Amino acid sequence: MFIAISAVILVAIAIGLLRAFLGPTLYDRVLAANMSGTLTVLMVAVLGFMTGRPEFLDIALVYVLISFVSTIAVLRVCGTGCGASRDPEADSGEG
Amino acid sequence: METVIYILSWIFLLGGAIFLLVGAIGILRFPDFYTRLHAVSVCDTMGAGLVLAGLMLQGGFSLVTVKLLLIFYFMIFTGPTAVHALAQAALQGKLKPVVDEHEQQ
Amino acid sequence: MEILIDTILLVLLMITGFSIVRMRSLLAATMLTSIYSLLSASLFVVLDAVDVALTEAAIGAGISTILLLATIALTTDREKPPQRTPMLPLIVVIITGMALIYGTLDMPHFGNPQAPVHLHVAPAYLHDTPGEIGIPNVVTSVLASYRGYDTLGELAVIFTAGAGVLTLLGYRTRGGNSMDPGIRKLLILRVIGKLFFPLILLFALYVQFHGDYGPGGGFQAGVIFATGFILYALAFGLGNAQRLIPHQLLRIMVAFGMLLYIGVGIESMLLGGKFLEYNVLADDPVSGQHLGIILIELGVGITVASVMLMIYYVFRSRQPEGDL
Amino acid sequence: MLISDLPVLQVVIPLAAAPVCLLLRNPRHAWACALIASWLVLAIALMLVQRVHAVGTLSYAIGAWVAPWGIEYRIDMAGALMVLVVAIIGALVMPFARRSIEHEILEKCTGLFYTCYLLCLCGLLGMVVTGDAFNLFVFLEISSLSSYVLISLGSRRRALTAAYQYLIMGTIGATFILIGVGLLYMMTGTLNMVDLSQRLPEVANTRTIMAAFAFVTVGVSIKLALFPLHQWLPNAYTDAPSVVSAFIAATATKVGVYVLLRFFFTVFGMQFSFDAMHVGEILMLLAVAGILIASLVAVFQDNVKRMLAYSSVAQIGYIILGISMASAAGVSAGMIHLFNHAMIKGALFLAIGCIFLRLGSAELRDMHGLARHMPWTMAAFVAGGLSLIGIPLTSGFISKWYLASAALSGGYWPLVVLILASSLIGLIYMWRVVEVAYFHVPGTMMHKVREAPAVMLIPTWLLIGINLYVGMDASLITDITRQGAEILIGEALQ
Repeated sequence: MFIAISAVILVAIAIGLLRAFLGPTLYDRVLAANMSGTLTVLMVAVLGFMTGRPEFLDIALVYVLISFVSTIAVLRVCGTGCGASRDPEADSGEG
Repeated sequence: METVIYILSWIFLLGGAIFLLVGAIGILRFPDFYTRLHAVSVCDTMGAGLVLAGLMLQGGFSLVTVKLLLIFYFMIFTGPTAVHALAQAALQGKLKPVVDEHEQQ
Repeated sequence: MEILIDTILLVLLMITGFSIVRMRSLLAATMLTSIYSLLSASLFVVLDAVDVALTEAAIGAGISTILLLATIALTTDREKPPQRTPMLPLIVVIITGMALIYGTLDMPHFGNPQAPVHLHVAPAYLHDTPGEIGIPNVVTSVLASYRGYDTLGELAVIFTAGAGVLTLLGYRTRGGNSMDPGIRKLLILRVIGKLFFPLILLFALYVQFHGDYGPGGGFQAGVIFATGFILYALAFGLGNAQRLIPHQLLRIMVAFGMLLYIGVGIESMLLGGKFLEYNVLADDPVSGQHLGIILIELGVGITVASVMLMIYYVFRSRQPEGDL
Repeated sequence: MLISDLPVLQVVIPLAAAPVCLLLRNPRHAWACALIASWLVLAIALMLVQRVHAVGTLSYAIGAWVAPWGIEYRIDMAGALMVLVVAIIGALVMPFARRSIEHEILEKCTGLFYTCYLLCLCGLLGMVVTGDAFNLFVFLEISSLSSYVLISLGSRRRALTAAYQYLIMGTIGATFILIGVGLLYMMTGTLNMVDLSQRLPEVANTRTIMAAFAFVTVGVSIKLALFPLHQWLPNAYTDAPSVVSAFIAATATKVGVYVLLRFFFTVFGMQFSFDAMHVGEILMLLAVAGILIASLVAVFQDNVKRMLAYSSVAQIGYIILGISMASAAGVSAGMIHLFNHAMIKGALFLAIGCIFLRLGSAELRDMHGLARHMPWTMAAFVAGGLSLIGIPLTSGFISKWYLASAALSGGYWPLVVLILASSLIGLIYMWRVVEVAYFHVPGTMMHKVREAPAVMLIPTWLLIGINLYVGMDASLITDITRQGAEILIGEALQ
């Protein structure tokens, strides 16, 4: 059963990745990264139960805190300054 | 009683998984950034909450559950804050929402 | 079944890697790098390498993303298109890749208990740690005691990086604006920042001192500490963060952590042991080991935290506008 | 604490002095701290050589964990010689550094400069004395990172590009070494070099070990600037501050060569490296190409530092040539040249440092008639140049003599011709400097130029003195290298 749950989470991560690749704006990518962070936290928690090693939860805790700070960092360091308001086409990444 | 908790935990876990999947599909299919924010919120709140609740039931009364609670507690603060900050930055960055043509008139 | 998850994660990693290469927008590439570390950290979890996963999570997804962003903020976020097709690097990469694959052909199979790695040094570590070091986490006992000198070397690498950044970029003191207008708008962020700042520090302390029992230790704790202060700087402005921890103090702490580590080594020499022989630090060897490990982990934590924060300060202090 | 702890103190003293330097606000104090540390290192190095001579190979288990469980420091005669090379250069460069650095580097960076210098010294020493493959990588990282910073401090902006180039190449090299060490660990389960050498023969025929060998060899070759991988070196040496050029040119590549020796002979064993992998032939080919091409390129350089840098690539070719013969005589000749070349290049770059202090340039066109205004500096340069060419009574002659005789006894007589020919090329590029400095009429700007201060001349001349001493009485150095080579080859034969 845990396998099924982690498979679902993996699929969700994959979809999130797809959004991160597609963009089109930076915000979409940040959003996708943020969601992948959340999903990874859940994934690690589920995996901890699956393998019977609940100390994995420490890692999940680190993730929650760290990925929050890095999301904020994106927005505060680069959010309004560089390249955020760019034309969606130019930012699509497939240059 | 144990069986009830057990079944309940799996219902929570499955429910959470469904919400996660729905959120993921949403972030892929929704037309623009502002609508996608909603999809992520589904993951962050219901999805994560249910999965964590399911795990908590599995863990019983132990340090594990405390840690899961902590994770949940952090998530319900960080998720919305991050999304809020993101939306605000997008607004400041002059990202226009996609609006229905009828309303524009 | 775990093999399946491994494979999916590896495939996702590969796709992410390729798209990082394809990206022209450096900000987007940075976001993908962050996802990349999240994925690889999950992979480490599946592979049961908990300490590595914790490190990857703290460093890859956290501090290195932040430092990359700070770099981008100072420079530009567009990669210049290459002038010509980079044939030579491509060939080098292909040859390297082929050599790596060639090297794997005779490797022992994944998870094979008869692999040499599991037969020589590692079993001794597993077997002797309870008696000689007396702590449950063998990873920590290897890193901090059996191969503690390598850890000192790694700390010196980080110290060198900090000194290097300081030398090259220099530190600029900024005018005393307490809070720029951009921050005033982020009320929610400030409230959450205030709430989370102590929690992150608390958690860093937990990781620091729990390293003997579970995943963690000085490196990870140091990075989490630094992340906490960076959150503070993000929410309340660089000026306020520098009022909390001045640059001068950081400089002293960077040196102090290193000296603490080396000092433990010298002290054990003065007490008649070898360099970094913690056994002589207390009356009985095991508590000597405990004391030694706690002290050197503290040294590691202090230096890593202050180097990371110092690098962040140095980068951000060069930012032209007041928007910090 | 003292005598038995020397091997580790050697490395720990500069490592501990580095953070102290960071704390000192006054650049003078930082300089004093670095000076004391590097002189202590020299004292320890001399004691180590003496001890190794007396009792044979030293082994020091750090943390009292016996190898292979812990990290071992291991110093044999070859290692002791390398320690001595690094320590001599380190100790002589420091008194020189103060004036030169005050002139070339911004004042606010001076204290940090000494921090990075100490770290680089520590890294290089650590690479030499360690008996552990992973520990070697760690110290390689310390020395590389700090040398990138040191190079980038050069007064011209181009120094940044040079350092960046070096950083990219160096990182690739370090990664390759790490991959190689990882593969070795994968197949043997150990990281200790002696232990590796005992466990490798069992698995020597696997493709994994061959890949490991290739990765380590290429990685180290980048670090030591073997001929086609030397691109980073000329820019780095040219644009770095003078002191850094002298220090790094004399030590970093030499330590790289020593690491290569360690891996070939101690870890993989001569049989595997030279018979199974045929690395001798490849190295010889590259060495010959490097000697010829780099010497020729050096002739056409107008910047003296760049000229010396290309000459370094050629000289590394000589060292590798000796090693590639895979005989005791060859390896010993290579090590003699390693020592001599470190001293020569150190002296030459220090002389250029003196010139740079007074002229603010190392371009040939600015040096017209320089010898009249800076006689001692130019005399040192000429003496070093003669040694580089290999005129009798200089150390360069000794190393070429041994190299040629090793080639003859190995049956490689065309190599003797090559050595002679490249010495002639060396004569040409050295002559260009001599001609300009001695026989051209001084320019109008020359009147202001004075002789370099004594604190800078004395270290330069001390190095020249070592050269001349070795040229006249080489028995000490040949004795040491013979012992060193015998240990290396002997270990390989077991």
